Amino acid sequence: MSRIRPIGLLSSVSIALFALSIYYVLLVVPVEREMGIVQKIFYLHVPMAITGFIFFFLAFLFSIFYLKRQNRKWDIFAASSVEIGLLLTTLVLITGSIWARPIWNTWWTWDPRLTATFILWLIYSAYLILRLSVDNEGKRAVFCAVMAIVGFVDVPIVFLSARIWRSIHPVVVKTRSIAIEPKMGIALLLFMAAFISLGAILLWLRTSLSIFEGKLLSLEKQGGN
Amino acid sequence: MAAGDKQPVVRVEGLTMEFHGIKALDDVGFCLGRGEFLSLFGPNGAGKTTLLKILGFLLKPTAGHVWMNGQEPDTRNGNARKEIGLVSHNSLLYDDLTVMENLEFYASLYGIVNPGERIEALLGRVVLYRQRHLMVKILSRGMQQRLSIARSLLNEPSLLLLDEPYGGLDPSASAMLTSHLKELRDQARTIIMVTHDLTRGLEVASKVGILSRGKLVFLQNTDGINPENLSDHYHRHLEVH
Amino acid sequence: MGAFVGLIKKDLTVALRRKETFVSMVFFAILILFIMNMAIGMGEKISPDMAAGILWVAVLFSSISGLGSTFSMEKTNRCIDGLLISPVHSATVFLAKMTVNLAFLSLAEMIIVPLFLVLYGNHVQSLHLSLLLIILLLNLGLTSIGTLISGITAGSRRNDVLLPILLFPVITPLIAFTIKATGALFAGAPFQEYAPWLKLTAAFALIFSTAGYFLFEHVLREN
Amino acid sequence: MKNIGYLAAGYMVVWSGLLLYLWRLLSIQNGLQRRLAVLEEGAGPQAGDNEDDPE
Repeated sequence: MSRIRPIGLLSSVSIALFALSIYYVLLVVPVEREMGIVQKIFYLHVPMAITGFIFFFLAFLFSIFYLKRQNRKWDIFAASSVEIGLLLTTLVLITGSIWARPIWNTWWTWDPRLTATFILWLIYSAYLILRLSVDNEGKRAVFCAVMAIVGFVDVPIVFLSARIWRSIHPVVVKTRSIAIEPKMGIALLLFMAAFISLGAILLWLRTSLSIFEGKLLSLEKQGGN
Repeated sequence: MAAGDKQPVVRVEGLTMEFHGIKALDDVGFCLGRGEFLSLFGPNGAGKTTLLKILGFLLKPTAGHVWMNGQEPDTRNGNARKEIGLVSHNSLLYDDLTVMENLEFYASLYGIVNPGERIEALLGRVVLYRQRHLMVKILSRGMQQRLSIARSLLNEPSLLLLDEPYGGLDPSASAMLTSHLKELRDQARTIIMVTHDLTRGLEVASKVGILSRGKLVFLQNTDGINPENLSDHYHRHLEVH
Repeated sequence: MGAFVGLIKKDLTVALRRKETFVSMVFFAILILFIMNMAIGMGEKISPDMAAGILWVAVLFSSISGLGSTFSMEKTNRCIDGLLISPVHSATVFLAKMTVNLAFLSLAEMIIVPLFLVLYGNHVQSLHLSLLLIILLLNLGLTSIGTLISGITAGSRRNDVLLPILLFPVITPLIAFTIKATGALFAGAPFQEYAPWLKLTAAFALIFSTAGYFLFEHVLREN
Repeated sequence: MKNIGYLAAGYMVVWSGLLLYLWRLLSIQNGLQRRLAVLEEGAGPQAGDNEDDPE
């Protein structure tokens, strides 16, 4: 708990970024013509989706490190990354749904990107269920590492397969090159930075909690020694 | 030490195994020559199973070395395992296969071609030849344990690991196991047995050791050791730590 | 090579003597074919895509019981310790287990698929021998990842519930490709039209066989 | 200005989701600190006796 300084600094930066982003999106960025004001959910939605994805990728890397080194630290890092990635993905699904209701006139549709994101959500939820179902620490770490690797390897195939369903998802990149205003791009980048800093803070908090718990557990195991 | 002139079959030095910051093994070292029988005692969680796993090349130690017949094999190299046999309190046998089929299967794992003769000889030695076409599931626990011994000898291992082999055996089966173990010892095999049972462990051993919290706190030849003073040692060492 | 053959022979012998695995695989598929018929409303006309979906859902569910049992038999009497202590490479164990699972699934499908054609034949507009190719590719994909995950669930509590929980999300792309290809085949489309889906199915099988080949070692040691 | 309710709902969901997660982390931390306190308290009197005995 003595290393409060860097995390304190990062927290202030993150809060400032969020305040700035919200201000910018609500008051500076113009309202999109076709979709109206609801479109502003996008500035949260897209950066969260990207950040969530980054965390799944981190979990994949940490899991490989774990299998190579068998160091408990990497297992904790991987599990924390999955948890944060899953949190963001859940929010992505909900915000997407809230956006879709007025625009597409439905809460949910089996559009490729929605479907793929939903499958990702299922894969990483299953990962957390697996964590709950194995008691032995070493065993749990290895099994979960394997699942995190398998899950991430599956991601490109998931996105390919989701194309089977018809697409009504707006192609963001295309809009940007033609019609997106520079201010919209700035808003996206601001929120991107805000969410990445938040993710880093959450990862730091989550891992230090797990490390603390591990130390506590070994103290408890040693009993009155 | 006992067979000092020859190369030791197994030599262990500075073996340390850390799981998530807890030392399951702490600087364990010993040396066994041909024909030596080491009985290792210790409470649950003393690191006995970890030690056996390392000796079976299933785990790579955090630090330290294991030499087999003068060589230090790589954990990933399966060939080192050809020199190892294992008898545990679990039979490691398939219930739905016959005695012969079980042994034939294990022979195939060790790449033994035409194992027929060897299997028959082994079955004769553990007195199971007449039962060779019976399913393992209808054999008694004692018979299964004898079959386990035959299985562990298929590859003519230079080091035999015994993990609580008396577990679940009734007195008569235990007595039979003891006589089989003595026979193995007299055939100049090197054996390491891990057990809770001080009396039985001492009966067959030529060396005894006590593991406590990952440390090998006691290691001696059995000359002059009887069940009483071994029990004293055991309790004293456990209390000290 | 001797070990590979030995492993397969052993697994097949055990499975032949314990018939319940295979019987329950087939019976489960029959149940699903029946329940699906109720779900769509008896006698309703359905599209070829939907018919394909019903077939593969039945196969997917029946595969679970087979995948679970080939690994769990190593856990009784700790036979797995015997495998681990032997010089056999874990990748060999993986390939042997996968082969056995493949054999069982294919065997079960020899009953399930004809039965499906009997029950749902009037929704299938066209049938072609390339259905066999689709089945083979699906089986390869399903058993490659299924063998790896069955190793994980065998080492956990409540393994029979956990296997579908872990397997189904990962397997959805494979099922989607297969249903699409089979639906096209049932609708009478030419081979070129659904060949791209088959390529993806093959890629899936290849990727997860490779993953299993390298990752199985870790899974095996923790069991 | 129509649909502003959806926008508000979207922002609310995100913030409350993140806050919920932070709250969960805090409650985990509280639980751990309670366990630590129990451990430090109980360390004195109940000095460890060995529960494992040779058979």
